[in-house]
Amino acid sequence: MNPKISRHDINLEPFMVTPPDFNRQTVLMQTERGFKSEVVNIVKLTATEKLFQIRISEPCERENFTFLPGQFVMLELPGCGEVPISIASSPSNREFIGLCIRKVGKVTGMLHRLEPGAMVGIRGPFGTYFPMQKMVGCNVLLIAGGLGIAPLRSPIYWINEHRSEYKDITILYGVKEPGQILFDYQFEEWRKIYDLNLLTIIQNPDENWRGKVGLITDLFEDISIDPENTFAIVCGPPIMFKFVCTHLADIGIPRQRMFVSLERRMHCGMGKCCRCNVGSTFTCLDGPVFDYWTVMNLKEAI
Amino acid sequence: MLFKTITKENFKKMVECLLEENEVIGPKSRDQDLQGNKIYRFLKINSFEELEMDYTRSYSSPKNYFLPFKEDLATYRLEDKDWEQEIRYTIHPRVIIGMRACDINALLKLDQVMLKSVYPNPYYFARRQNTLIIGLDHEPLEDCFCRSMNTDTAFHGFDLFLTDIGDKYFVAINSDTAYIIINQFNAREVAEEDQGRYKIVKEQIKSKFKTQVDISILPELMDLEFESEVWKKWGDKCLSCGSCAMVCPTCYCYGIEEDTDLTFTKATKRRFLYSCNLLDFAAVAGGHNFRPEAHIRLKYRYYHQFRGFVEAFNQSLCVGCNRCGKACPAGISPKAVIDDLIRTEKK
Amino acid sequence: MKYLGITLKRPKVGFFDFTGCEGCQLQIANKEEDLKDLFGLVEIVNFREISSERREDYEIGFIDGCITTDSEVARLKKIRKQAGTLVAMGACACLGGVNNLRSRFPLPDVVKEVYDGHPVDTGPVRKVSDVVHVDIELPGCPISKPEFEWLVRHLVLGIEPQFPKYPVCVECKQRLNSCVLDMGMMCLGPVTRAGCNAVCPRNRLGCWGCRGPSEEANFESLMEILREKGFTEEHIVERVKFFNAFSGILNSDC
Amino acid sequence: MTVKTLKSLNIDIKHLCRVEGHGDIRIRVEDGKLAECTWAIVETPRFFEVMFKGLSIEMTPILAARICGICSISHALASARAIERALKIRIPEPAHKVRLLAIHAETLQSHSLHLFFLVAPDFLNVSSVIPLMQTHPEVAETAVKIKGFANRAADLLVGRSTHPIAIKIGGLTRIPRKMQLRELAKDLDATIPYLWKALDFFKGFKIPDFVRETELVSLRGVNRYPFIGGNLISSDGICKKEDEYRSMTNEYIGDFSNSKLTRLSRESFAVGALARFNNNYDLLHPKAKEAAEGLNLRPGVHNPYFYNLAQLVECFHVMYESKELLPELIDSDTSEFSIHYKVRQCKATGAVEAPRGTLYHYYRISEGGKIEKADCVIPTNQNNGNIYYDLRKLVNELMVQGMEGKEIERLSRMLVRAYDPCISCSVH
Ligand SMILES: Cc1cc2nc3c(=O)[nH]c(=O)nc-3n(C[C@H](O)[C@H](O)[C@H](O)COP(=O)(O)OP(=O)(O)OC[C@H]3O[C@@H](n4cnc5c(N)ncnc54)[C@H](O)[C@@H]3O)c2cc1C
Ligand code: SF4
Ligand code: SF4
Ligand code: SF4
Repeated sequence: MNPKISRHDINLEPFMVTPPDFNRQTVLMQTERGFKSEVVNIVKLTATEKLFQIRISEPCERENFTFLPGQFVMLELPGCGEVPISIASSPSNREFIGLCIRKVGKVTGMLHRLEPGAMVGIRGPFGTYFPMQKMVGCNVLLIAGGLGIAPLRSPIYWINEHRSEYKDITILYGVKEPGQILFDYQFEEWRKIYDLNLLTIIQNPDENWRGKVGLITDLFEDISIDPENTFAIVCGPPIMFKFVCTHLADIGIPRQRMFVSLERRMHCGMGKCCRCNVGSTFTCLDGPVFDYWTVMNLKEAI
Repeated sequence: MLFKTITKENFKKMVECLLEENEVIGPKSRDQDLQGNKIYRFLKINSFEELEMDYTRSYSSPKNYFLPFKEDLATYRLEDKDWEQEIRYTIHPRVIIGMRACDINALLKLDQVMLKSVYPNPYYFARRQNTLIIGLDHEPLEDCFCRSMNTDTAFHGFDLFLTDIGDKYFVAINSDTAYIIINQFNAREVAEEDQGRYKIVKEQIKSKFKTQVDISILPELMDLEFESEVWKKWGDKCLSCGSCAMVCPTCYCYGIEEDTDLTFTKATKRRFLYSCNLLDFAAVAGGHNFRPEAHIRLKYRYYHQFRGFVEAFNQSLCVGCNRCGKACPAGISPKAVIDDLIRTEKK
Repeated sequence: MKYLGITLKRPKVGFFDFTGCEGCQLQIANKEEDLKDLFGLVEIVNFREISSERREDYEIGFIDGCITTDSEVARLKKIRKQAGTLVAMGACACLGGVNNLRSRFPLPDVVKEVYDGHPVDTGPVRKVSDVVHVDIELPGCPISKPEFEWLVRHLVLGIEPQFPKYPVCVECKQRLNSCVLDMGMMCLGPVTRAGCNAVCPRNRLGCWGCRGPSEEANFESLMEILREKGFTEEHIVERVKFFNAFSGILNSDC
Repeated sequence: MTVKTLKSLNIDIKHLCRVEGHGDIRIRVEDGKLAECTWAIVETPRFFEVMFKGLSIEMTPILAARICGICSISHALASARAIERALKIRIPEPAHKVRLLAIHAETLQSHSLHLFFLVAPDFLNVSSVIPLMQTHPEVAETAVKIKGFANRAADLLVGRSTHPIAIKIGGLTRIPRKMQLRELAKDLDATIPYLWKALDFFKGFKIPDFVRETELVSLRGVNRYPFIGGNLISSDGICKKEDEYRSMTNEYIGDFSNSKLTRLSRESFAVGALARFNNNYDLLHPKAKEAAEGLNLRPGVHNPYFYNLAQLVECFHVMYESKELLPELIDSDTSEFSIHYKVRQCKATGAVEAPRGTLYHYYRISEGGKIEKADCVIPTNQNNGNIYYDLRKLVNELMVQGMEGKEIERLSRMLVRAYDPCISCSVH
């Protein structure tokens, strides 16, 4: 007689040897296994933002890693913590992942002290994405406030790579202070080569600022929108997209054609920790990209 | 499902045998409350005598044997710029004796989140795979409302389920492991007489529910009464102490923290059970808190239990054990809050 | 010392004791097996209780005990000037601690009672932050060694430590303690900052609030609960005032 | 050989290091004469006796513990004992045993802290235990093992080694489980060999040669070496009851110190390990006697530097006695560990042997169970006078021997340290 309950050692299961593929979400995998990645380049953008280029070290993991514009990764500094960060590079760039990170707290503060060559961990990609396929044949209006431009870089790259499939592309970008403008070194390239219309606005300008002054909604005066044929992507602080989306809805853009990226506290990225719960859904699984209709129906989303 | 009966004498032998080789968890009491009632906990037992099969309800649910309050997810060896990650899934073959139907149903609900939805949780999976569950029927307490939540009986999610029918247990068997074990202890085929007694006991249990909670319109009510004064009223009492979530068999919200050792050569990533009632649950960097007030957080716990989970899995998360009501120092119980909500709605 | 390629400095630290029982300093000497690593992490240049070395070039100052005399005020101010980071350590330094119990009586009466009118150098009880700016408060009576080590790691990394904002109940429930409120004892756990791993309830004693209030503690609600449970006002106030943890919350006439 | 007497010397040590609390040594020699020689306590008082006033008796052990971080268990026990004696409560036997074990743990941890952290650096000529870890790793390991055990024991027995939690009026708030006690017993067995290692280590120390005959006061054990309660005796032949502590200590306020001073038959007396050793040698555990033999320590010693060795002997005693007590506790019924009591008007004293000597707590309790008056007499108070007189004699002798100033300073520091003064406790 053997009363010993036999041991099911899941450490011996096949999933322990295959690298996790976060795109295949229902398969048992090592959900905490981070892809070890090297920080290859760090670009200082402003006093508080840096662009990190990171490269997954293991070739087969790098191979596996594909994402769509709007998705995010969990970026980990072992011993310090893990934070959700939107991917700010092109999905077709299979060598590097670009992450634009603002220094606000523990992990991001430590990240800003890293030097190239340091190893970090990433898990992902996670979350929903901007439905770029659906927008084919239409105008796309991209509206960003502050750091909100970071997650828009990915759809901008996408559009450029599939430029012929889209019609007019307009970017509206507003920040508080002149020193906070991100990626201005790319603006000319975007305008000329990517053939986009890019307008910027600043709330509190200094004497060197030649452009428009005011809130992002003021930029609507300068453009004409064809509500029948336009998709909007909005990224920025909640208060901003509330105003922007209301305005767009007033013009007549259907709410299902506006997409916003929500930000919530996150600890897992996999719909388990509940920290990013909004109303009845999770920002990490059902978001961060939501259409505005859904957002309106979620309790306390904005 | 197969059914057998086992005498209490033989059951004792079985437990003693299980004790020889496995870690066995069961209800045990150490303290008494003011009214002289024993306070039970699920703890490791070392002999059959320690096991209190006549227990009423454990103060805290046995959830922590599947989702520990704190667990190391990964360890790291750090070296200059580089590091190595190590992940092991803890395997503790374990027997838990005496889980109630509601607790087993709670596990099934957790399974929905942890195993059946996206990104199955391997840590939970390891524990779930390696735990033999022996359930136990009981007569409902004054405040149990599991019947309203449809969780007063368990049909699966256990290995053995016992119903006391006098000098023996009527046993439902749900796994081969359990089947093999129980057969070694003279388990008998169910006689007609046993079945009769079993039915009577079951009827008795059913008839003894005193507390009912009407949840039929709850999901809708949660949205309608989102701004209700009821939340404020109860929220003002709430201490934001997280007791409810800690004892609840289904609350699973957690947080992650990472830390190093004193030499910065080792690091660990740790998961710790959290509660949506705690102040900084939804606070983000820069100081913004999406749920700054106690009543909003309290509302969210209910919203998740009775609305959000329903949307995702077509069932409430709550199993009606009223542990949270018992543990809450401020006496906030689902029954009271929901009744209050329904009352204001009617007004 | 390196962490992810970032070079970490080994800060010079000093420990300074004021009016207290020195139990907090003793905690640092406890759990001896870690001492070696701890001393590898920081350079101790001033720690009178265990070392005769005494230098004044510390960057981090740890203060324990409350401040009573004028000479202590002067000494503390000097330390504040030198130390880039000042840590108040323990209930006495953070809250005034039990020392405040004597503030119930006029100071001259106190001196008369104990020293029979002999002149002694003393003054009102002050917590460290009453006298100088404090950067970090490490709570507890006494402090806990694991928390101290955790804090030191943060200081070395240059990260601001985030103490638990939630109350003791969370840890208490996690240790599967029987709630002492149910057992008829008084407990301040629901309004006291966690981090002690609920040692007191674990040992069947209600919490006394030595770690100060948890953030946005719902004090009124707990008062109401305690009253309902039949504790007298006098009993409650006595408990609440013990470590002087709730002076900001408890209105003076209560 | 010509003896060169020192003409002038000025030693002014502010806040002596490696002692608990703040004390100053001042020595001034002018024209070959000792002009000033003091041991001054400059710790700021906390007025504990006033803090107690008006509190419910249940709070006293918790407050009493805060008098001193190092001997908090002794304070809690003394105050609990005083109140229990006043209310005429007899605590259940298991509770008593746990308390006894707890005070043993405290004695062990306090003595080992003193011996390894505070004293050993003097003999090895290093500034503290920190460099010692590098130079003498085996000594450091011994210290870690012994102190670690003592802390674990206290944690288990009374909840925490500093500021115990489980000591309450009427017994304990909870009692350790038998399984935990069994584990502790195993832990103890594993620690004993380290004690013998420590013995070898301390054997090698050269104890300075200095004698000043003095009166030694301690509790007198009945059939055990004394720790909790008992009669008060002195080596000058005085024997008194616990409640007569006041006439045993005769507290007075000296002008050079914030701590009160005491006297009995002479100008001063001493308490602590050496006093206990001298007065209760017959009750020491045989193994402790064996250790004493090894250290050349016999009753009748009046060299204060031997305090350190007496402490080591006591470490043996508490370890071996705990080794016997633990199985007794494990085999007994431990379900009763606390009894209910009714408050009434009363008063009494509780005396315990704290690591540094006899500690008295006295309380007068009102009808409603509040403290009306409290009085605590602390070991270091009782030693301070003796340290003062020792110091004078020592410096005088050293001067005559023509010792250098540096050496005088070193030996003075060591003398004070030998008494293991617990200053914050004495100025409570
Ligand atoms: C989907 C998504 C995409 C994001 N993309 C970017 C980006 O591209 N660039 C960028 O700079 N920031 C981005 N953020 C915000 C970024 O995650 C936070 O700034 C970051 O987590 C702060 O962590 P910290 O440790 O530095 O701050 P601390 O204040 O120390 O935070 C402690 C912990 O709280 C949690 N937390 C705090 N704030 C947030 C937050 N806003 N969102 C989620 N978790 C939080 C994290 O788990 C963090 O470890 C994104 C957030 C989300 C949810
Ligand atoms: S009654 Fe309370 S504790 Fe029990 S399942 Fe429902 S919410 Fe959780
Ligand atoms: S004993 Fe105190 S701290 Fe623990 S749960 Fe109860 S109220 Fe909270
Ligand atoms: S439970 Fe309360 S009194 Fe006890 S250590 Fe924790 S905070 Fe302090």
